[in-house]
Amino acid sequence: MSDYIMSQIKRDHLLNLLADGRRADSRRLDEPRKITFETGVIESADGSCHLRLGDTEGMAGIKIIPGTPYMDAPADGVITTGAELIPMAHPTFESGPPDENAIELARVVDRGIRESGMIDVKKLCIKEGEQIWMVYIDIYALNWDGNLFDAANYAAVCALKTAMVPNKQYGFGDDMPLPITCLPISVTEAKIGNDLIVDPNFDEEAISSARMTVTTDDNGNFRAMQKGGKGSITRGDLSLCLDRAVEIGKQIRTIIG
Amino acid sequence: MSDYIMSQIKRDHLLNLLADGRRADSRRLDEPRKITFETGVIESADGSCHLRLGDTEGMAGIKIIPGTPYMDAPADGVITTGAELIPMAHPTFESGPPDENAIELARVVDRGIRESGMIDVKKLCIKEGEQIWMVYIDIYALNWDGNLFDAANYAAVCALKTAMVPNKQYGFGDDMPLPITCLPISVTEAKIGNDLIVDPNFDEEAISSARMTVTTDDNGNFRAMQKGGKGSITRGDLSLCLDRAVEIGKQIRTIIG
Amino acid sequence: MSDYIMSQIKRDHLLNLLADGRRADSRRLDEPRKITFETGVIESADGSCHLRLGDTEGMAGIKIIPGTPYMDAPADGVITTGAELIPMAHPTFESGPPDENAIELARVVDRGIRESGMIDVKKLCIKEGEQIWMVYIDIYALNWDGNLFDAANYAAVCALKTAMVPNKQYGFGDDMPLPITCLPISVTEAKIGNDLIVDPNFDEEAISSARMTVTTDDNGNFRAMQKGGKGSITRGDLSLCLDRAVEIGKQIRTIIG
Amino acid sequence: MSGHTDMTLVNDEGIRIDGRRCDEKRPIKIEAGVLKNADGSCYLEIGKNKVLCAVYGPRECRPRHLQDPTKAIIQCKYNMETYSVSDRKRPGTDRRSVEISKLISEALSNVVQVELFPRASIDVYIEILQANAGTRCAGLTAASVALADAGIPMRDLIPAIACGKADNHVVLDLNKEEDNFGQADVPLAIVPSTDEIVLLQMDGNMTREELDHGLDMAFGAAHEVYDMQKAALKKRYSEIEKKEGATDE
Amino acid sequence: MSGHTDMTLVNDEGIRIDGRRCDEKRPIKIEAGVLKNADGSCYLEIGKNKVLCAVYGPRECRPRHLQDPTKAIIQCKYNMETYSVSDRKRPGTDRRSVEISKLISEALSNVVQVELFPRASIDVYIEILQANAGTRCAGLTAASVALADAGIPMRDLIPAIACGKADNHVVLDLNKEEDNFGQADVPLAIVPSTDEIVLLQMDGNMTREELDHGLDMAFGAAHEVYDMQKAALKKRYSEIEKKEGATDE
Amino acid sequence: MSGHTDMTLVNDEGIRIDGRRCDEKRPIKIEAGVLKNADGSCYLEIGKNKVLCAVYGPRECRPRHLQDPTKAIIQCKYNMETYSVSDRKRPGTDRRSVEISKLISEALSNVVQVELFPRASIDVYIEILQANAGTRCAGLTAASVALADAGIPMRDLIPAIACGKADNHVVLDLNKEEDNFGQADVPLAIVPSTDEIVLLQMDGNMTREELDHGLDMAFGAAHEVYDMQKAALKKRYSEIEKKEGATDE
Repeated sequence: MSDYIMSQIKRDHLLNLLADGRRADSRRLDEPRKITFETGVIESADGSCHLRLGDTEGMAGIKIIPGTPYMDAPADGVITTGAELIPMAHPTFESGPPDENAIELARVVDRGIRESGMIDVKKLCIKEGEQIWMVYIDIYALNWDGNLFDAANYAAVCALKTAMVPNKQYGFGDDMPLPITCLPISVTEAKIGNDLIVDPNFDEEAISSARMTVTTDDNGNFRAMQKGGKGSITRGDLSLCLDRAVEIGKQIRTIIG
Repeated sequence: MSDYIMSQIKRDHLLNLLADGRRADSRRLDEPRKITFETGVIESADGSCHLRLGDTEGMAGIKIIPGTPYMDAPADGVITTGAELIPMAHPTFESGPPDENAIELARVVDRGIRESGMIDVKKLCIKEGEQIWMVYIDIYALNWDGNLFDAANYAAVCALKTAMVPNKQYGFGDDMPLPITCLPISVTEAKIGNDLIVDPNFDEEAISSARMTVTTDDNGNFRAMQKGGKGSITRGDLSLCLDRAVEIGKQIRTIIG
Repeated sequence: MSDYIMSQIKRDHLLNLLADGRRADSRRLDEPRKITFETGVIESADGSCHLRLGDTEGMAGIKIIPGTPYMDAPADGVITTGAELIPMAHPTFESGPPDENAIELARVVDRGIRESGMIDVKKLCIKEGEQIWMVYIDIYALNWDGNLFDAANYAAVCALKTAMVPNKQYGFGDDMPLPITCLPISVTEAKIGNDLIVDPNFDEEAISSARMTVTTDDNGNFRAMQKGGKGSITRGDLSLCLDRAVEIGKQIRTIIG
Repeated sequence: MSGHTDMTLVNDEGIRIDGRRCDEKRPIKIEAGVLKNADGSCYLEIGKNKVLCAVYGPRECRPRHLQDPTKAIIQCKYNMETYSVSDRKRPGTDRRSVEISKLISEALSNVVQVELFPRASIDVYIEILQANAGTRCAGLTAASVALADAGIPMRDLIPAIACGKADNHVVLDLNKEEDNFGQADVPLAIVPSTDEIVLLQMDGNMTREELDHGLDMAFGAAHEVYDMQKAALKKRYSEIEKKEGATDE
Repeated sequence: MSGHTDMTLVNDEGIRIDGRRCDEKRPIKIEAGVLKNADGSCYLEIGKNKVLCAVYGPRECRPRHLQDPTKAIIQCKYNMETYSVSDRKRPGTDRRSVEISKLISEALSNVVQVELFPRASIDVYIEILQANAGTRCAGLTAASVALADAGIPMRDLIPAIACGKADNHVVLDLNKEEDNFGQADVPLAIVPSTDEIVLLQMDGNMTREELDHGLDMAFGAAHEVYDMQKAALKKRYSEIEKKEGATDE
Repeated sequence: MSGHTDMTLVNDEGIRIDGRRCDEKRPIKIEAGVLKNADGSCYLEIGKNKVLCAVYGPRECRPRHLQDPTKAIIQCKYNMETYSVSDRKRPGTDRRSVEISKLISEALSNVVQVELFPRASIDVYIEILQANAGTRCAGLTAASVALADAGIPMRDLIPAIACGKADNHVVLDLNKEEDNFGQADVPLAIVPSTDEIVLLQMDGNMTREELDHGLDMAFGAAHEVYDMQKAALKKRYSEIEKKEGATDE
């Protein structure tokens, strides 16, 4: 039986379930998959987290290194976020420099962290105008079963939350935790037909028309959003996404917080 | 009717006209197309010019930025010229880093400007051995209807002529005009059969065997030349090109000077 | 006659010869080809050697330039080795950045030179923590007839042996020879069937299953090794390679030393 | 989006640095059909932004492995010219422009009738000549005009405009100072006939009320931009008719 | 491999910095079948090294010009994650990883029955999560387990381990300090059933006696690693059986 | 081409730094057939320039989209070795070498009978071993000898040489000091049988009289270089004949 026919059958099956308000893995429409994670798994990193969101699996590692500040912010630390969709994680991922999907992923995670003020960059000054801490967040997809946006966000947040600034290594005194002010949590939904489902897996993403990611802070304020995909969402869809992002964000925060 | 037959018919038509000393747009063989231009169109640039040479259209923008001098010329400003044949300008242009055509274009324009001494680089010193002004000339083809060499030269010259050194932005006092000593003007001819025609358009370039660009200064001295194309020119052809470059250069200088 | 049939015939011929302990160019199994070389051929280089190993031909050039030391070795000179398999040298070589074969070649030559301590990097300090000499070894294959590993090693060693540190050019006093402590000499063998042959030419390499390069110093100690190719060697094979590397290394050293 | 500055972005009278009220967009100028070679083109100014867009296609899709046997693909390249920003931008693609190109391609896929041109590519080139906050909205607004100018079948145009927050005021269509030192930026693009959202991003800090208020303003403004898009196309068509009429005589 | 340090790498009792004897390898942990999508996978720790390997294939070989009409090609990508080393590694391929990828591909070609899959590619991805000397041996050891886990026909597994020299002692399985400041490093990989050598490198300074002694230790240790590879696969197969048994009920 | 220096480039007797008169070219050495694998090759010295050129082809043109169904294309790669100049040159292609490669390819297209080999590529590799002003002329001069050595049908050879201006004297064949500190450089390449110009560039400052004078000298010198090209090929052919004769015995 051809791949094409297989995918049509799977598609019809999922759509039939959704018509009854059900999902193939028996989740509710607004129910994320199980999150399991372990921090501090990489000793050579200043912070790290290995995270599973259902069968989606990724690793985030933090490196904190002295560097030169930007001219227009001489006392602020610098955050850099990278994401790699390495070919290990899925048969369709290819070797080489990050493609547009990896770049979008990294930039959405970056904005959530940066715009929420999660890291207090003012406290990452070593010597004003001369030396600041550069925080590198590197995320690797290890197994892709949908919704890398949330998996990457959670892994990065957990890695940062447990990261230590390596003062000692550079002779600046004792190590200290990275100055964290809040936990930005993203909630991603997929639009399939007229439904919005939280935390889509690979099969669900494959038949969805649009993706909506909303990142909130500890107060339930909105810090970052990104609509993706070749389809559209309505203003009503957006409203639902905003509501759910606040509510589910709170749940996630109790898990990884 | 196939593209190939169309192009053969067009070719024969143009060759027939030339046999009578005429061109498809009724220009004389030594007559450039109409030049229209506007300078100062880009406020974010330190100098700019939007220029049309017939239907060939381009933009030149100048950025002047403090930088470090070269070791062997510690008091001289630095000139850098780039040209991009962006896919907007013609269906055959492709995205990506400059190809050999864009590189040749940039280098020929650059040599005209550099070798004529148009910009007095000695006056672009901020602090000898430490800081000088770097003049970036960036040229974008917006619509290609032949003879980008001259269009790019004229646009760059007009943009430079009206550029201001941004002293104020960097706390060095008042802005001043870029120190200009002369206007290097290139005149490009195409060889078709045994004829040389000035300022070839796209159709004329397509059937030409060689290209000859000659750049003169205000005194009618020769400052840069470049023969291009897979064909040859005779010494007599060259002589005609040199004569015309002086004469037409003068005309152009009255238009853009 | 097709290339494939030709190569099968050549293959059978070589295997038949080897069965009798002979080679197509009548060398013994442990006999390297004739080495001829000329040093100091490139005046613009600080050291150079044009070398032929049979019909394999290459050029090594040395550039010695002041640079900044690594943080963890503030008084040590720095060695950098590059190799280019330029398309001039063989119809199968392609333009572009070094591929995996060129990279392996450069790294094996580099390890022989670096790990033998051939260059006393401690004597390449200009001012501790600030400025040291950087020694660039660049090797170009000009004609490939097999065994580039040894040809590159010999050319690099000869170029280094005759290189001068250009003190005068930088105002540091008189030029001095590069501080050389020993001559690391590699001997490469190819495994064909159950035989090991020294210094394989192109045809021999083409039918070999594995390659073994062993580099010794003046004392006959082992300083670098590299097994290559998709086949294997036995511990007995290795023993023979080690013996021969010492013995033939001595012979080579009398030729180029 | 630092949120910190000594500058007063919105004064006590609710007037912004450039003299606008909070719900006022910048002056907009749209011209269709400005380039000779391109199949369709558009020049657009909004405030100090200057954007040029060219469309080629439907044409053969290369490289071939990108072809979709069921429909055309839309390939957008958003590019900033080196002199379009205060510091010289290095030529070539960066991560930001890759992301914007992807989002604009996806947004346009909502309205272009791609199913009419299997295996083809529709190529959209956006050049930012001068940037002053809001270039992705400006580029997308220009792109749908250029597509229409190219005669490519579309079910609607796409107007785009941002809302955001500065000095604790919800504002429409952020300028450069508000983008640099304000508190939130929310680019939005819609399909006016259905009010579907086809591009939406946000960064900064907004409450639900602020966001709803901002989006209300942006939806309204997008419909105004839509009218200007249609006017530009109408002007273009009447010019073409005039020319063709003239040729007939 | 500087050979110079004030550190005592091996003390008077013949005990190394990490408490090991000279002929002792670091603790090893091997787990097969750890990734869902990959056709085969393996997680391996040796000392502080942490390595993940995934295998995809046999599958279509792209780009096509790399296809071999007579057999499968093995394409290995060895990659260090940015945070796997003390200084942050720049993302992307460097010369060292190109060389290691080539050597591991060649070594694996000795045991995989590539002639069964003409024109195909067997892709081996090795990610170094944490590096502490010996990652190429760790990666190759994990790779042959992952290949077996993928069900790819092989004539044997390949265990790999290094010997070397530090403080004038011949030592087995160098740690990071010994790799940085020791006198020699000799990574070795063998086919245990025949004791063929499929990967061998050396840098440093060793006499013939030292080298022979080191290789004796490394051959012995490789056979021990081999037993652990087989145990990991046995555990994996029994888990699969258990699952399938459970499904049958 | 700074035009400014304290150095005296041409003294009162009209003698140049390297002892030449103004109308004198540097010593030239040309040797054909120096490389074994290449289909044709040439080694050339002019003054302190040392240039090696190899030709492969006509052979299959790759990548295929570059093929011309009506004729062969000539692909030239001009490359400076890292140690060929006083500062170490970074390996790899730069803008200057791209331009020179293009101009040499175009010049050679004038004389090679490309129409005999549709779809093929004729590949010309020029390596600058040592550079001392005039490498593009040296490379092109060597290239046409290497093409002839490869037996590729040509309607003529191409000799190339520069004229220019230094210390207000019109000079032939500029050396490095004259190139760096002189007033003009005019590389020229011609087809001797017809005196057609196939490569011509100029930068600096020359009047019409100076330029005409310089070109007169360069045309004359090019014909002398042409004789040396022919002599090198004659020598090569006689060597081949000798060898073949020897084999016949």
